[in-house]
Amino acid sequence: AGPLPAVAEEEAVIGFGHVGPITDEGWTWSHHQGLLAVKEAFPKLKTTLEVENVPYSADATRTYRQFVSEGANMIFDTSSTGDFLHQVVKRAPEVAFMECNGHALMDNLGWYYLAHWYPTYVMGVAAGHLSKTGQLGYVASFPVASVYASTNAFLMGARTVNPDATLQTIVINSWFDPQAATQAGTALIDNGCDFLFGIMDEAGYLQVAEKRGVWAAMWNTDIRRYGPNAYVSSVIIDFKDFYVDQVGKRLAGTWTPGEHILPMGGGVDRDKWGQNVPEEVGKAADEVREKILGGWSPFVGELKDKDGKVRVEAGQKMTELELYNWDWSVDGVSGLES
Amino acid sequence: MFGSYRLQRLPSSHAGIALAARVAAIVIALLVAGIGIALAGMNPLNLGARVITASFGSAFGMEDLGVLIIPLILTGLAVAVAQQVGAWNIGAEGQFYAGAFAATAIGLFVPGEGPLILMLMFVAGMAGGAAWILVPTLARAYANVNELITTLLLNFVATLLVYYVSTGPWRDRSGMANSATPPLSTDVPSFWGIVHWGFPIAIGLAVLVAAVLAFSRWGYEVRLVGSNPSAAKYAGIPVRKHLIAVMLLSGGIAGIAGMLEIAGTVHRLQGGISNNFGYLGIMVAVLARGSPIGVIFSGALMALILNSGIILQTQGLTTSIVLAITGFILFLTAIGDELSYYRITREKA
Amino acid sequence: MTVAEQSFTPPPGTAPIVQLKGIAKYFPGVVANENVDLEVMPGEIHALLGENGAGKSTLMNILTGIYQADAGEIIIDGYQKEFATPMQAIAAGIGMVHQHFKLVQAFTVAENIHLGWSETPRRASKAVLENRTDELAKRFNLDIRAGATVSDLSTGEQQRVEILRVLAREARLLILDEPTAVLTPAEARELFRALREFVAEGNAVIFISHKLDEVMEISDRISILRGGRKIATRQTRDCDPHMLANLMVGREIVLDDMRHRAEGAAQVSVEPVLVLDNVSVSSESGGNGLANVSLKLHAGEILGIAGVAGNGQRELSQVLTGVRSASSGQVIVDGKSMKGANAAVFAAFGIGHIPEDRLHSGLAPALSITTNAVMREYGQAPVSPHGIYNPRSAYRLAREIAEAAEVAIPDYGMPVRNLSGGNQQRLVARREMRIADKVLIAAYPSRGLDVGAINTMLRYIVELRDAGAGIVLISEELEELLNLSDRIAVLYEGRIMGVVDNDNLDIEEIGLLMGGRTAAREVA
Amino acid sequence: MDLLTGLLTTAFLAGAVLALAALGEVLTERVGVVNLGVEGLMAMGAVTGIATVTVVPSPMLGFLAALVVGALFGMVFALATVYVRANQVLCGLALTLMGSGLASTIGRNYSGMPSPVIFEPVKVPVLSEIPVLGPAFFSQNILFYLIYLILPIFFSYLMFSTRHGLNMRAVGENPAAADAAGIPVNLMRFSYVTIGAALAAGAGAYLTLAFVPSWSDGVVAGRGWIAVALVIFAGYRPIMATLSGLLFGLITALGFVGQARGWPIAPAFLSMLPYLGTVAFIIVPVLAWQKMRRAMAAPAALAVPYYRDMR
Ligand SMILES: Nc1ncnc2c1ncn2[C@@H]1O[C@H](COP(=O)(O)OP(=O)(O)OP(=O)(O)O)[C@@H](O)[C@H]1O
Ligand SMILES: Nc1ncnc2c1ncn2[C@@H]1O[C@H](COP(=O)(O)OP(=O)(O)OP(=O)(O)O)[C@@H](O)[C@H]1O
Ligand SMILES: [Mg+2]
Ligand SMILES: [Mg+2]
Repeated sequence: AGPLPAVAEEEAVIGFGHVGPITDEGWTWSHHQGLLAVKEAFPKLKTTLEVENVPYSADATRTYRQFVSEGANMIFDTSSTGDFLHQVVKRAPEVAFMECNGHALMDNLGWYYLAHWYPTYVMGVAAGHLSKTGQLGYVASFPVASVYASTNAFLMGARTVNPDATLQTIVINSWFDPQAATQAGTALIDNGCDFLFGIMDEAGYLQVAEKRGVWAAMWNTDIRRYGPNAYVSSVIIDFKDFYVDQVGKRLAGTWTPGEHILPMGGGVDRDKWGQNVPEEVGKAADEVREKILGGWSPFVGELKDKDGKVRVEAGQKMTELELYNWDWSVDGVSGLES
Repeated sequence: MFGSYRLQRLPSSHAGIALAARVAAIVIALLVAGIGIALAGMNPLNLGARVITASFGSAFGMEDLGVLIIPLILTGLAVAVAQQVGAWNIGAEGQFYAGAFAATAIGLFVPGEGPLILMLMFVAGMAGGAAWILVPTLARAYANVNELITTLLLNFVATLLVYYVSTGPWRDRSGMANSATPPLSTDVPSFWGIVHWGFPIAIGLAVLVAAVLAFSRWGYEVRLVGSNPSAAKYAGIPVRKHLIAVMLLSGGIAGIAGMLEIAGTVHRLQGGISNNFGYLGIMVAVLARGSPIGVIFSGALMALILNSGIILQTQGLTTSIVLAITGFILFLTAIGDELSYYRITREKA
Repeated sequence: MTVAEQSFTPPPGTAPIVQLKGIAKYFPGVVANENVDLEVMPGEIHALLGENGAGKSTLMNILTGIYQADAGEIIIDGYQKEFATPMQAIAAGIGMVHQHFKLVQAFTVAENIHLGWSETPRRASKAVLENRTDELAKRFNLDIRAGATVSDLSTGEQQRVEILRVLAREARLLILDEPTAVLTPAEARELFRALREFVAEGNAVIFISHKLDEVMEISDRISILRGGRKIATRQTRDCDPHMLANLMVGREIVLDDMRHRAEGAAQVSVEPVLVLDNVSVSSESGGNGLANVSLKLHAGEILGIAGVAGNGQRELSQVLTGVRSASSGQVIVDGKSMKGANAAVFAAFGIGHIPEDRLHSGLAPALSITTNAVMREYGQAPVSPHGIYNPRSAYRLAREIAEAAEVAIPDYGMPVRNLSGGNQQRLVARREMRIADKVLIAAYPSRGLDVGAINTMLRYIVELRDAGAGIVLISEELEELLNLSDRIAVLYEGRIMGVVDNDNLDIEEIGLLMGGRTAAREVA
Repeated sequence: MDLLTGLLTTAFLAGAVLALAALGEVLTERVGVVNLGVEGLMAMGAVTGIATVTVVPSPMLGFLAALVVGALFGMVFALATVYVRANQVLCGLALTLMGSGLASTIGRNYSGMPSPVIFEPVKVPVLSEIPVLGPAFFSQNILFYLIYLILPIFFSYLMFSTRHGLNMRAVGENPAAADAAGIPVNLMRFSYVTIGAALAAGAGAYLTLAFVPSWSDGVVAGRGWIAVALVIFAGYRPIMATLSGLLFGLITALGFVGQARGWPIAPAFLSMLPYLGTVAFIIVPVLAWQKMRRAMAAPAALAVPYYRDMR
C-alpha cells in the first residue's frame, strides 16, 4: 500500500497515548515533550489528543478507538500496548499508527524505539571505573527484552574495565513502585553493591544511593537533584525530532510505516556526568562513546550466557534487531533468569 | 389542621424510588464535577454531549460498552454470590487471573481448535477461579478464618503468577509481543463488531444463578446459611457444605470472567489484563445490593461510568480527575441508596 | 403484712416522678403507641400489662431515650424533658432492663456492668472491674460470675447481669421489661425484695410482666395497654388476675385443666418413642453440658424438665433435636439409633423443636417472615414440588401458619425481627407443631407470651399430646410443669437428679432436686 | 552493614507505613466501621505532606498537615457511613478513588522533586550501639518511634485499660447495648473513624517525608489494601497491628535480600512471599490453636450500620 494521503495542518488531529502520567519526570514526560515539540512545529494543528495512564488491558483498545472516533489522523502509542492497539489499527486504515517498543508492521502501523544499549554500555564503562567492589546492582521491573539489553550492555561495559565485575538484579514486578524500588536499592547496597542502575521511572534508588554514599545511574531524564552526590549519569531520551519528523511526513502525505530504532546521539544518549564523577572516568567513558558514534559496536561475539553456553559466535556482530529482542543474560548478570 | 410530618425508614426501599435516588446522586455528582470543570476553563456541556454521542452515537461506542460489561457482570456476580452465604470475596481479581491462567494453559498446550477446546478452556477457567478461592474457603469453613483477608492477599499472588509466566516460561518467543504469551488459537467468536459471545454468557449466568437462588431448595438453604448460620444448623442444613459450595462457585464465576477476557477480548495472557475488574466487581455487587439480577444493571452502569471516563480522558481531562469524579459518583450513589429507604409521611394530628 | 396487702396512695401534692402525656409512636405500617398517658409516683411499683405487641416495650424505649416519640411529652419531676439520647434519660435517673438483652456478648460480666457508667474508674483494668463487680453482686445479693464472658452464660445468668447493672446505677426510676421471664422463683423473690427496698427510698419502678400473679404480688398500681393505647390504670388491690386478663385481651379467658385427657385421646404408649441412652454432651463454653443422661419419652405423654436455667437445658434440647450430636451415648427414636443424623433428619422423623433462644437459633432475624415460616417445610411439596422452590406457595404456607398462630402481619416480606417477641414465639411454635407428629421439644414455650397466648399455646401442646405425640416441656415455671406434665425430670448441672410422677407429687422434693440433692425415691 | 542488620533496617522502614495505616484501621474497625478508603487516604496524606514542606520546611508540620487532611476526609466518610449510614464498603471504595484521583491531581505540581526536607534520623545514645538492633531500630527518625512505640502503646492502653476504651469497644461489639448504656454511639464512631483516617493519611506522609522521600503518582502502590488486610491478621489489636506491619515488612525485605543474594528462586515467587506468608501466618495458628478463634474475632457489629429504631 502506498502512503496515506496528505492532511491539511488545520484539519489534522494527532493523538498520544501514554503509559504513565506526563508528570513522571521520566519516560512519559519525555514523550510529552515530543508532543509539545510537534505543537510548536505545527502551530496550526486542529487538535492534539493526549491520554495518560493507558492501562495494559482492553481499556487501551477503548482509548485508541476513541482517538479514532475523535478523528485522529495519526496516533502514537508511546508504550507498546500490542494487540490492544492492533485491533484498532486494523479497523482504522485511514489513520497512521506508531507504536513505541512495538514489533508489528502493518499497512498503517509502524514502530520505533531507542538503541539505549549504547549509552548504557558507556555508563557501564564508568561503573567499571567507579565501583570498588565490582558488584553492581540493578533494579528491574520485569524480565523483558529491554531489561535484558540494559543489564547485559551495562555489565559488558563495566567488564571492559573490571573483568571480574558482576551485576545483581532485583526484579520488583512493577514498572512503578517507589517503595519497592527503595527497598530493592537498600537490599542491593546491603549486599555489597556500590553502584546502582535500573530501569525505573522514578528516583527511589537514587535517593537510597545518596543516603548510603554509593553511586547510581538513572534512566530517561536528568534527575540529579534527587541525589547530586550519587548521580553518575542517565540514559537520556529525546523523541522531539522524531515526532516532528513523523508528523511532518503524515501531513505531507509521505508517511509510510517503518521500523525505527533511534541511534545514540539521535534520540538517546548519556547525560552530563555527575558532579562527583572524576574527570578521568568521564573521559574514559566518553572515549568509548566516541568510538560507538564512529560506528563501532561493542556487541560482538563471542558472548556466553550465564550457563556458559555460547550464544553469539566469535566475531559475529549482533544486529540492532537482535539487541532489541535480547532475551537472555550474559555471563555475570544474575537475577533475571532462574 | 396540618398534621405532623415524620421521617420513617422503611424495611425495604421501593424500586422506583431507589432508581430515582441513584439518578439524583449521579446528576448531583456530575453537576458538582461540571462546576469544577467549568472553573478549570473547560465546557462541561460540550464534554457531556461528547460522552453521550461517543457512548451511544456510534457502533464503536456501543461495542466498547458491550465488551466492558462482560467482566464487570461476572466479577460482580462472583462477589454477589459469595454474599449469599455471608462471605466477602475480595479476591475476584485473583480468581479472574487464575481463570485466565488456567484457560490459557489449555489454549496453549492442548492441541486442537474449535468448540471442544473452547469448552475445555471454559471449564479450566472456572476450575482455576475455584482453585484460587479453595484455601480461603476451607480456612473459613474449617477454622473460621476471615475470608476477606485471605482472598485479598491471594490477588497479589495471582497477579505475580501471571506476570511470571507471561514474561517467563510462557513468553511469546516470536518477538512479536513484549511480555505476553503467544496468541491463543481458539477464540470466543464475536457476534457484533468486537462484542463476543461472552456477553450473552455473562447475562445468562447471572439469570441462571438468580433463578437457582430464588427457585430452588438449595437457594433457600443458602440464603438461610448466609443470614443466620445457627438457624440453618437448627433447620438441619449442612452449613459448611453450602458455604464451601457457594464460595467455590463464586471463585469459579470470577474465573470464567478471566477466561472470557483472554479468549474473547485479549486473545493472549499477559499481566495487567484485569484492569481491576475484581475490585470493580465489589462495587458492582454492592450497587446491586447483592442481587444477581441487579448485577446485570449495575454492571452496565459501571461500564458506562468507566467508558465515559475514557472518553473524558481523550477530551483532555486527566485520568486522576476522572478517577476522582468516578469516586464521587459512587460516594453519592451510596448515600442516595440509603436515603431511598426513608419516607416522609404525614399523620393526621 | 404481706406485700400484696400493702396499699398505695400517693400523698396529695407530690409530683409524679414520671408523667407521659399523649405519647405516640408509629412504625411503618404499625401504630405502636398512640395517645398514651402514664403517671408514676415516687414510692410506687407500677405494673404495665398488655398483650404481645401492645406497645409496652416501645413506650419504655421512648421513656429511656432510645426511640423518639412522634407526639406527646415526657415530664420528669414536673419538668418537661426531651430525651434525644439514652444518655439524657440516664442522667434524669431512669434505668431499664431490656426485654432483649443489651449485653455485649464478647465482654465479661464485669465489663458489661461497667459499660457507659460514669462511676467506672477512668483507669479500668480487668482486675479492678471484677473486684468492683463482685462487691456489687454481694450488695444486691445476685449470684454472678464477674470474670465470665457473657456469651457463655445462660439466659437467666444474663438477665441477672442486666438487673445488677441497673441496680448499681442507682436510678430513681427503674424499668424492668419482663425481668422475671427467666428467673427462678427464688430469684424472683429475691428481686422483689430488692425492689421493695428500692421504692421505699422514694424511688419508683415500672414493671412489665405477663405473669399476673407476680404483678398482683409486687405492684401498687397497674396500667394496661391494648393495641398501642392505654385503656386503664387501676389500683392493684382493686384487681384480680381474671379481670386483668380480660382487660388485656378484651375477651373472656378460660383457664383449662390441662392434664385432663379428652375422650378418645391417645393413650400413653408402652414403647417409648424417644430414648436418651446414657448421653453425654460437652458444653461449648466449658460449663456443664450433659453427663450420662438417660430418659424415656412415651408417645402421648408430656415429660416436664424442671431445673434452673443453665443446668444443661440448652444442650438437652439440642441433642434431642439433632442440632448437636452426643459425645457419648445415643439418641433412639422409635427404636432406631440416630447416630450421625442432623436436625433435618430429626425433623423428618416428626420431631419439632421450639428453641430456647428463638430469635437467634430458630429464626433468621434479617430474612422475611415467609422465609422463616417455611423453614421446616421448604424442602417438600407444596413449597418445593420437585425441588423447585415456589415463592407463592411459600407465601401461602406462611400465611397459613401466621393465621393459625393468630399473628397479624402487615407485610410477609418484612424481616421477622420486626415482629414483637411474643409474635415471633407464636410463629415458631406453630411452625414446629405442624411437623411434630411424634415428638415436640418445647424449651420455655410460654416465655414472653401474654396470658391469652400462653393459654392458647399450652392448649396446642395438649392437643398435640392428645393426638399421640410425646412432648418434652422444658420450663422454669413449676406451676406450668405441674399443670401439664405427666412426669417431671429435674436437671441439675447436666445430670438428671430424678424423675417423679406428677400424681401425688411433693413440691418440696422437686425444690430439693433442683438445688442438687439426690432423690429419695425414683419413679421410672 | 551485615545482612541481618540490613534486613531489619529495610523491614522496619517498610513496615512503618503499614503499621501506622493498620493502626488507624484498627481504631476504625474497633468501633464497627470498615474503611476501605485507606489507599486513597494514604495518597492524600502523601501529597499533603510534601505540599506542606515545600511551603514550610518542617517535616513535623508536613506530617501534622497530613493528619488534618486525613481527618477531614475521615469526617466526610464518617458523616456518610455513621450518620447517613450509607454502605460502608461502597463509600470506602469510592473514597479510595476520590483520594487517589485528587492526590495525583494535586501531586502534578510536586512531581519530579525530592522532598525539600525530611525527617532526619536521631541516634539514641548507647542503644544505637547495640549490634544488629541498634542501627536498625535506635538510629531512626522521630516518626519512626511514634509509629513503633508511642502510638501502639498509647492506643493499646487506652483501648484495654481505661473506661473510655471499654465504651469504645462496646460500640463496635453491640451498638444497641452501648447506646442503651448511654454511650454516644455515633459520636464514638465518628471520632474514631476520623482518627483512623488521620493516621492512614499520616502513613502516607511518612512515605513522602521519610521513606521514599518524594512524591510520585502511585507512590502508595497498593499498601493501603495490605494495611486493611493486616488488621484482621492483628486481631484488631494496636500492638499486634504494629507488629504485623513489621512482620510484613520483614518478609518483603527477605524477598529482596533473597534476590540480592541470588537465591535460585524466580523473583516473582520471592515477591509472592509476603502475601503467601501472611496467609500462612493467619491460617496456621488458628488451626493449631483453636482458642485463637475467639481471641482474634472481629468486633461483632463490624460494618453493620446502627439504627436505633430497628431491632
Ligand atoms: N453461628 C455462626 N456464625 C458465623 N459463622 C458460622 C456460624 N456457624 C457456622 N458458621 C460457619 O460455618 C462453618 C461450619 O459450621 P459448622 O457449624 O458446621 O461448624 P462445626 O460446628 O465446627 O462443625 P462440625 O459440627 O461438623 O464439627 C464455620 O466454620 C463458620 O464459618
Ligand atoms: N423497630 C421497630 N420497627 C417496626 N416495628 C416495630 C419496631 N418495634 C416494635 N414494632 C412493632 O410495634 C408494636 C409494639 O411492639 P412492642 O415491642 O412495643 O410490643 P410489646 O408490648 O413489648 O410486646 P411483647 O409483650 O411481645 O414484648 C408491634 O406490632 C411491633 O411489631
Ligand atoms: Mg456442625
Ligand atoms: Mg416487649
